[in-house]
Amino acid sequence: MTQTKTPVPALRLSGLEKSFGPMKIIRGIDLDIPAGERHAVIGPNGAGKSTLFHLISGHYQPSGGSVRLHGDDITGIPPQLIARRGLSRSFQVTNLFPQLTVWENVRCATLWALGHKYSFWRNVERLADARQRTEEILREINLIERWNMPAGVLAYAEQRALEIGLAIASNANTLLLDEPMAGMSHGETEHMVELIRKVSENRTLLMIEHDMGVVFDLADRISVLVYGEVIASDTPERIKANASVQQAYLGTEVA
Amino acid sequence: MKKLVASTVLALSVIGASVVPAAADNIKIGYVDPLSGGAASIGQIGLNQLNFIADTANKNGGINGEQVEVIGYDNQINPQTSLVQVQKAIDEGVRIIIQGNGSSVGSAIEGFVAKYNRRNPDAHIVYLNYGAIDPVMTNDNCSYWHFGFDANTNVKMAALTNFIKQRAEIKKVYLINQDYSFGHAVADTAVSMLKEKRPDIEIVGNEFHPLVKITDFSPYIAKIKASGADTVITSNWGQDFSLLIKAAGQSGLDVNWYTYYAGAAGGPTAIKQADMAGRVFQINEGISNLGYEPAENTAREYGARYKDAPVLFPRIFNTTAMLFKAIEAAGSQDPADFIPKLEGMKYASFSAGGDSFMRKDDHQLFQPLYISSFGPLASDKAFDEEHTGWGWNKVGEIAAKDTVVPTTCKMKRPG
Amino acid sequence: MFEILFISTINGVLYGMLLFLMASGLTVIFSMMGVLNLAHASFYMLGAFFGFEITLHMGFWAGLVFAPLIVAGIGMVVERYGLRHVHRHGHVAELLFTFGLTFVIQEVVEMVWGKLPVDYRVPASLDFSAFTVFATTYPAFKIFALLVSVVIFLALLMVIRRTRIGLIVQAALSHPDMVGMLGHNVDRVFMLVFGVGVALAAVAGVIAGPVLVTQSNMAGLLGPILFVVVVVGGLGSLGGAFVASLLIGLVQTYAVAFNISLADVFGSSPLSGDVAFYLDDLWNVTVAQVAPILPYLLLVLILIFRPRGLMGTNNR
Amino acid sequence: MSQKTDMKIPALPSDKRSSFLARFGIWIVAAIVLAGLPYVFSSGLAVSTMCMMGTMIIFALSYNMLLGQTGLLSFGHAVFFGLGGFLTAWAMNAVAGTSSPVPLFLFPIMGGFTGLVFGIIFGAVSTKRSGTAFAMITLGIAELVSSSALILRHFFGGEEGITLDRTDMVQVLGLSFGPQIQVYYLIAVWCLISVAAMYAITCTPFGRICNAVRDNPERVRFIGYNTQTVRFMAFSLSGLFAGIGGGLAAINFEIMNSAQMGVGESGAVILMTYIGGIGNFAGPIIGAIVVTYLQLMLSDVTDVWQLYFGLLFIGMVMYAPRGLAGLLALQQPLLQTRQLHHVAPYYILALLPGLVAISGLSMVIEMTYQLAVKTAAGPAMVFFYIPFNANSPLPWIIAVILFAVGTWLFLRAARLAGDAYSQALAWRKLP
Repeated sequence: MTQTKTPVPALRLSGLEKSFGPMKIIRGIDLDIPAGERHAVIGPNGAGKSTLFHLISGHYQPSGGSVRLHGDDITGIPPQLIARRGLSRSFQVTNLFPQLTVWENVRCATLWALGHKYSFWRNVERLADARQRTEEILREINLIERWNMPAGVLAYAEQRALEIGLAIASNANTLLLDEPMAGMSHGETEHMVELIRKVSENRTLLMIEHDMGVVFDLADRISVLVYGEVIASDTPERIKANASVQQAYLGTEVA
Repeated sequence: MKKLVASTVLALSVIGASVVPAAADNIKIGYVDPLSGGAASIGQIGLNQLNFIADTANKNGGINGEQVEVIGYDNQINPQTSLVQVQKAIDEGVRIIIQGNGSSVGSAIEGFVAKYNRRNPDAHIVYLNYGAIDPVMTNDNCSYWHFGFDANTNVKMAALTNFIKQRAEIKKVYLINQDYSFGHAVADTAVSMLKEKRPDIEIVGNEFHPLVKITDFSPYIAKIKASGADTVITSNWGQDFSLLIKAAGQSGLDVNWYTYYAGAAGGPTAIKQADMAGRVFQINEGISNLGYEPAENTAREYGARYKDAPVLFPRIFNTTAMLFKAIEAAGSQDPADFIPKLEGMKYASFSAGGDSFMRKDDHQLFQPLYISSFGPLASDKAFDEEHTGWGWNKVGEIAAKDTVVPTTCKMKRPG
Repeated sequence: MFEILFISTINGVLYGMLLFLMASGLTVIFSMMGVLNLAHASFYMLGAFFGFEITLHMGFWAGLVFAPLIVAGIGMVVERYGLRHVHRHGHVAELLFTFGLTFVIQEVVEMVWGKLPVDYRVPASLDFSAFTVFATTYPAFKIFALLVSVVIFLALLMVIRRTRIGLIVQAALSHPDMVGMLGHNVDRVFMLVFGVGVALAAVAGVIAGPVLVTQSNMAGLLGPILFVVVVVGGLGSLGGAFVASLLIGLVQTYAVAFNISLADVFGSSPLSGDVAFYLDDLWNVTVAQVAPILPYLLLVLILIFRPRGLMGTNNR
Repeated sequence: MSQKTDMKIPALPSDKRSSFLARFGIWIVAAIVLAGLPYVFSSGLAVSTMCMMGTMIIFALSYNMLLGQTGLLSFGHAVFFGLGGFLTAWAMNAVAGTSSPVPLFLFPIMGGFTGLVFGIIFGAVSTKRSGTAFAMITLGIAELVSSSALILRHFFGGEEGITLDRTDMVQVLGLSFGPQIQVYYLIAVWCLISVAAMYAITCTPFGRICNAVRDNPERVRFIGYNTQTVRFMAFSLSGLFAGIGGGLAAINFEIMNSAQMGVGESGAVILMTYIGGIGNFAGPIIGAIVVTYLQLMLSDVTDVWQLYFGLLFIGMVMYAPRGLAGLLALQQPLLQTRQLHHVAPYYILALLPGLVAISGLSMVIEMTYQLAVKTAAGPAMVFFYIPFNANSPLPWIIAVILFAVGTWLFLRAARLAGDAYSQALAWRKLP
């Protein structure tokens, strides 16, 4: 995945809308994320950040507008087709395969991209590429020691790391991380920031995060989502300085 | 887990016990019928009667001086389980298998026994069928090692239509049967035999309904009523019979019912609840109130011993009596020896001593059949059914010779 | 023709309402607890037998009151010491638990009341014919069953619309997670809901017992028709179950009235040779013959084309 | 790939071919055991029973492809077993007597093919949904198929079913398949092949994705898989193996009957699979053996065996949701670290009062049964070779005491055993 700067953005949202009954949760979002950018979405609770992720990743059907991945329209197609096109995501609430081991969790996530698909004639233990990739990822997310534990019994921070592992296992070029730091202690957060920095090299990253320190540390650009609308989208410095953002969301929190 | 260990130990101990050979020359009868689950009430009655018969025989010195031993095998009314149970019986030295509930089970056993005897020329297993009445068993699928002691569907229908022939008041007949092979066999023979014997009778309906799936029979009753029928013929049994009769009672349907199984468990209760005295008839090989002294004595003795379920199946008594007679005549309890004696045997039936004979061509027993109606009993009749206070009253009798129907059996005899 | 249609409609409504009577408790339990109680018919059977036993000693009306109470007690014990324990193993375990319960209840009933049908009669006070249409009489007891069914439907609607428990039920329907936020009370509510659900089954048993056959295999013979009702209506929807009961009652009753087969419509079978020999049975089968199977066809079709059922709100 | 290996990391899985013995050892042992069994259990009944167990093992394992591996609860699995059996029977009857050179041992393929075809047809319909809705669709399909079986009398042979004669096939190697023992070996070979094939499938990418679908179907979609396709494939493949089982059953019993695809049979396979243990590949094998054995033998011991059966099943659901295999698997870490002997005495300690409690309970059950159902036989009865009178209060008091004391002691002993177990595990973790 060499990142040649092309004019086509990795992700382009145009006029994206979502309503549940009479409630408009997402009200027309236009956003371009160039390939290779680390982009953070911030906003108060209930602003529609997770809903936005669900729309992009195919979990929800948009009520209007479109989503383009590297120029291809992926609006409303099922999640597995989006995943196969190289967009991968993690979840706000830990969402793993609890009875499978850490190793199996990651390996399952590698299989499609490696072309093994629904194969029921090859021994999975003897797929050298899957084994190799799984090991790489487990070393990358620092869970290699835990490889034979069921995912359900891991510590919380380890499960969060495994979430990231599942997201990157398919070697996706576009990564959506939904609050990767949620519920973590300070020390754990630092590890996670390093991990995210590492895995987002050579990838386009879109993340939701509440921890402003993390956001300003990691993100190339930040979008502020308030009541289903992007009120600002800019570099961290400019966002900090943006008066309407300060007023609408950041208030006095920003030091 | 613990429970499992316990039951395994129990079960193992039973197998261990069965290895110990019992007295070698006992006449062992393997009774393969449902002894657990919903159908067990019927299966248990059969076992009770066999035990009663064996005890009586043993008290009188046994058969040829040998004791009769009855062993029950629970087939859960499942054909495949039945075959394993028959195998179990054979392992335990049983050579006489008695079964009577369900033609599916009966056919399975008939086929199994025939193949077993062919493949094991030294083994001679005989299957005495006292109640599976699919005509196939003594026609296309007949076997040298099988004997049918109950009148099969065709025989019963021949008798029933001979009775109907004399009843001028029957003009419009409605057929309602369960939608499976047995129900169709009954309906088909009814249509053809009525056409032959009473061409003036109009068949105003020939209905089939799925087996034990109906909760509410009122739509069917509405149809019968709309057809203007005066008589209904049905081979329904169990819940399908009870619900049908109760629905008819509730909507005030005014017809006579000719049935195969009104006398089976639950039937009398339903007829009483529907308050249909004298409207429901059944055809079978005998009822309790025929006034035949030997049968009534046996019934009384039996009823005293099994107070809770004093139901008597004359066909079981016919089966064992003919079996014992054949064993005595042959002087051997080896089926290969006594089967020739059973073939063509003449016999006075249990219910009223009427002439019966076992046809050699297909091993089908022909015996007097009785039409009886259910209702309040005359004062001299003693036997009521299911504590209803009502009982079966004879309204007609068809001699064995008037029940004979042709057979398609091409019996393959050994040797 | 009009006569048979008219009678069929009455029969269909009566049968449909009997179905609703049997299925209402099932839908209550599912809507609140998310458990499809496979042993529902077994509790219905328990209701019939307790009804029979109490009727023998204290009369039918006492049976109608006490039998459901006893069954409710049994149900609550089952919930408290069984189902709740299994809950943490997930829905499959819950389904299997109730599946196992059907065996145990059937065997216990057999041990206590035997395997033969018991003589459970319509009470004398209701043993007369209510009206006669086209020379067909309709017993008062069936009209009574219909009334009870309607009363239960209205009462349940009221409870769901107007009371706190009803609110929880509704909340559970649209936001299953929210129920957990209601705190420790949920356990007791679950127990109560299960008790009420099986008590409704018992009411159906007390009333249906005299009309149908009260026997130890009546639960098994009733078959999965109750699941068809609640699934077709929309899992957890009371109104849906009501509509589905009527629909199934009417469909089945009308179907019986027609003796039309494919052969009647399209002429003799287009097939020939061996295939025809085996498949002609299907070609010649009449609508009336398959009437009781139609609900299952309806079930499969509904789940494929309208998975949330006629009036269901979600499709878990 | 030669990183510095950390001492703390348990040896990583390798993609190298393991040694011949490691790969095939267990199968060779299984084959030897299967070959030798008839010499140990040689009675006709034992051989018949083992034949039935063999078909049930295939059936239960195929069911576990749905329930245990993919998390799909089906109430209609016997449909494939039955249809496979019927088509096998028809194929054999078509070939019988002709000079067609198809030997008997190839006919289960017909069953498997039928199962696969109907798995594909019904799977396309039912696997659109999951969870309770899926369970209900399978229930509906099962009802439809078993009802059609009664309507299509010519094909399904009505009540008596379709009979066949396995000895009518062309004979290869002088095998007539008349004697049951030859059928045993036929079933054993097919059983071994099917079990190995089903095991192999669990070790493929597809098999692992099935597990993922079971654990968290929503998540699977975000790693690129269509859950519906996974369910559909699992359903079709399990139909294939159920069909093989059905074909073998047809050959074994030489009769196929529509009861074989009814609700009862579907329920039995659920019992087998669950009691054996759905979380473990070997679970359904154990379940099929144990349940078949109990079904055939328990009815000799007690007339109310179904009650014991139901109680056993409920007990398993409540206290051992991983089944018998799960209980055995719990002992594995102890066995590995040679700690079992520390815990085993506690098991025995718990077992004894457990048995006492059970005998108390079953005494109550049997006495109730004697008084309620077997009234004809009078109150005199025999329990565990001890004759007594069920009318007198003494045996009732004894039974209740046995049950109460046994339960109380069992619960205490079980707690001790639990403590001992965790202690033994803890020792293992110490360096």
